[in-house]
Amino acid sequence: MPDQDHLFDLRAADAASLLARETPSETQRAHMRLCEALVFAAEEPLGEEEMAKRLPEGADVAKALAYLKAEYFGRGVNLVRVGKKWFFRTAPDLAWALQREQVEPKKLSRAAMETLAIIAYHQPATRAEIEDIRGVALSKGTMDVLLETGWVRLRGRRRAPGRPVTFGTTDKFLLHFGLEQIADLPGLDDLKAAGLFDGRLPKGFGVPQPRDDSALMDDEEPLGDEPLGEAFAPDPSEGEAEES
Amino acid sequence: MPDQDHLFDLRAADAASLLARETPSETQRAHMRLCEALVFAAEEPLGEEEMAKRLPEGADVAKALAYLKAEYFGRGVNLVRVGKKWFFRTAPDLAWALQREQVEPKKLSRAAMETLAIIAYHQPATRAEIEDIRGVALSKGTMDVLLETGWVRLRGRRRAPGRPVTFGTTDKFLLHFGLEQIADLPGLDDLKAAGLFDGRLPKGFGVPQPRDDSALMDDEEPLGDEPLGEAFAPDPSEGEAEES
Amino acid sequence: MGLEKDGRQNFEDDRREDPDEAFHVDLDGYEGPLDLLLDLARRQKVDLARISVLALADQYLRFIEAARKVRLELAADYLVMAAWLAYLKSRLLLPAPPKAEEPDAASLAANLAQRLKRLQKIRAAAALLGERPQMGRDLFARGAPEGLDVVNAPLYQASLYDLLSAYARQRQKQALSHVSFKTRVVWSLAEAREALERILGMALEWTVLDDFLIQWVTSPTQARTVRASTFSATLELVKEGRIDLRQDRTFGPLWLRRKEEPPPALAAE
Repeated sequence: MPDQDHLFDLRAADAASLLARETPSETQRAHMRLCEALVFAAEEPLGEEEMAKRLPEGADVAKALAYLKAEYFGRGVNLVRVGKKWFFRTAPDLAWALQREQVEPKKLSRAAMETLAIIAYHQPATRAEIEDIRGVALSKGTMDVLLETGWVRLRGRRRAPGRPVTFGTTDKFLLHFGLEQIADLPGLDDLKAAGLFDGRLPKGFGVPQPRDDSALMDDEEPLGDEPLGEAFAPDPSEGEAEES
Repeated sequence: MPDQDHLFDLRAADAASLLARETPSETQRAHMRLCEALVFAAEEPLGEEEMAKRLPEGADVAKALAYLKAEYFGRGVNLVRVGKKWFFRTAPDLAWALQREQVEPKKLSRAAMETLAIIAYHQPATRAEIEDIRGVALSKGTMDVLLETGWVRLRGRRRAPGRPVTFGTTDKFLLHFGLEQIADLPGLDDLKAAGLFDGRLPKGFGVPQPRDDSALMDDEEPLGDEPLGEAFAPDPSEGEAEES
Repeated sequence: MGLEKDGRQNFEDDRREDPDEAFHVDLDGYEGPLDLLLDLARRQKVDLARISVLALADQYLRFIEAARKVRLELAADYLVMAAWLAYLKSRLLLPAPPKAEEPDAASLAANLAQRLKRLQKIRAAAALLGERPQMGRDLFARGAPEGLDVVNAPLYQASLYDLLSAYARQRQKQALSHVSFKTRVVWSLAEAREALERILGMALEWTVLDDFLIQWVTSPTQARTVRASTFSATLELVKEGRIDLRQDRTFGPLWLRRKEEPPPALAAE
């Protein structure tokens, strides 16, 4: 669990030191209890707005969550943020004790894992861009598998000839891989330092930061009503499709 | 539940005082973390034996759980034991926060609006009278919606064959429509002046002077204990029901 | 990989056994030509930035040649790459044309190196991603969450104007379209029969039906319905054998009388 987790834990430690500096007031304690109960009870990561609706008017939810996160630092269960949502999950270092013998989650194929990585690090990405990086046609099956995981979504269409569909990652992706935000992707700095994704940008334009905002980017437009079939189907000009 | 919870809380308080007397060792802390994660991730209350299997040999599971329970005392989430099994649940006093009422603005259907207007002007009005004025059967749904608004109430029963339920408006109705009293509802001349009636009214057409005295009228009697079902159910003899 | 299994493969395989070959001529493990190139480049054991594209092109072409001896059909991707590398190789070996209309060979080579580097980096990133603790494998959410409820509380909205116009609209509609018929008093067959049965006791002797009716008819408008219903009721009673009915002439008065002996069916009851 290399670099990135270390960073993540540092942030958590920062949070923990919060309680050393400040002591929550009685009111804040009450709000912490509420947030704790709400996030615990929720079936999915819970947004701060949703919590605010259930807390007394004017409660500082963000602050309560910061305290709470600090309290859970180093515990067997941690309070974790993903995107703008919060949830509890078991501490990463206890994986060995929790792994359930019987259920071995289905592993993604190498093609799917690489495609997922390209979408994550390079989003919004079109099928052509994925194929360009991998140097091989993308099979429909690979994309289907990724969409089925719920980690990848159709974002919109690129404002470019053919209006290709753009792909991006979801909050579920962040959740699954224990990322708070897309900028926490492991090795992202390395990739950016190598300047690898600026191929389609004029020099000096800067290295694009992968973005999973729901807002469309300047060169994107909404999906519209057209059928999406062609977004997945292999380019007819390419005879062979890889097996996924 | 209250009694039980009270007892439970006393026990929990006992547990809490445990941490004031003893400080868990490093090893015990590690065992607490494991138990915490195991109970948290379990889909059902988890037995101590099951936990023992996943903890280091010789770990004092019961002790770890006692410490853990003490730590969760007074928090938004509590560690609870049932028989020999353990689970987390949100603190009982916060149950209210898990349910949130969401106000959803709704418009009355045309049928409901017309029925409401008739009840307002012609109260006390029976279902048959409303149907007679509207010239169409009243659906059960329409009356249900009106009662849900809190603008319409059951007044009593008409002293007449079948003893039909009489409907009238409520103070909430006055409040919502900004009327001081029901007599402030505009009469025929006002309605004409407002352009709501055109000239083509037959001779003898009138609009009643509405009254909403809470006292029953001479031809009304109290509701009594009979079931009210038949007051709403559409008359079986009428084939078509209006859409509500 | 989409490579067709070829029936002649084994035969060809036997012929070309080259122990000196530095690599296995097997494309099955590769995810396309770029993957193959990357693997070949890795065998140069140098930093990708200082890779010899010329040497790489040579290796690739040799590999593809060898592979074609094994399998006649290769995926188009591999052949396209081979053609492009052959072209690149010739460009690299020949002196640059005086007026370059195309990108020079060096930058084409650099571009290829860059693509390989990019693939290598994204591979590394994919590996890092895969190594992260994952939900459901290493990390677990709460096993039995209670769930949060949102209860919809409808808030009905309507204005006084809505109310008044709704009232006026339908009152007007009903006032104009409501055709009220005078309610007709109808004497039902059941009523007639009940009445007849009640008074049969008085009619031991022949009596004119209209004499009975007089008791029931309160207004001339009711005469028709009362007469019709009563007549039908008498017919029913005749059929049951409880009365006798007689008419002496067409349109003459109807006479009726109770039967003295109850019919056996009734006696049995």
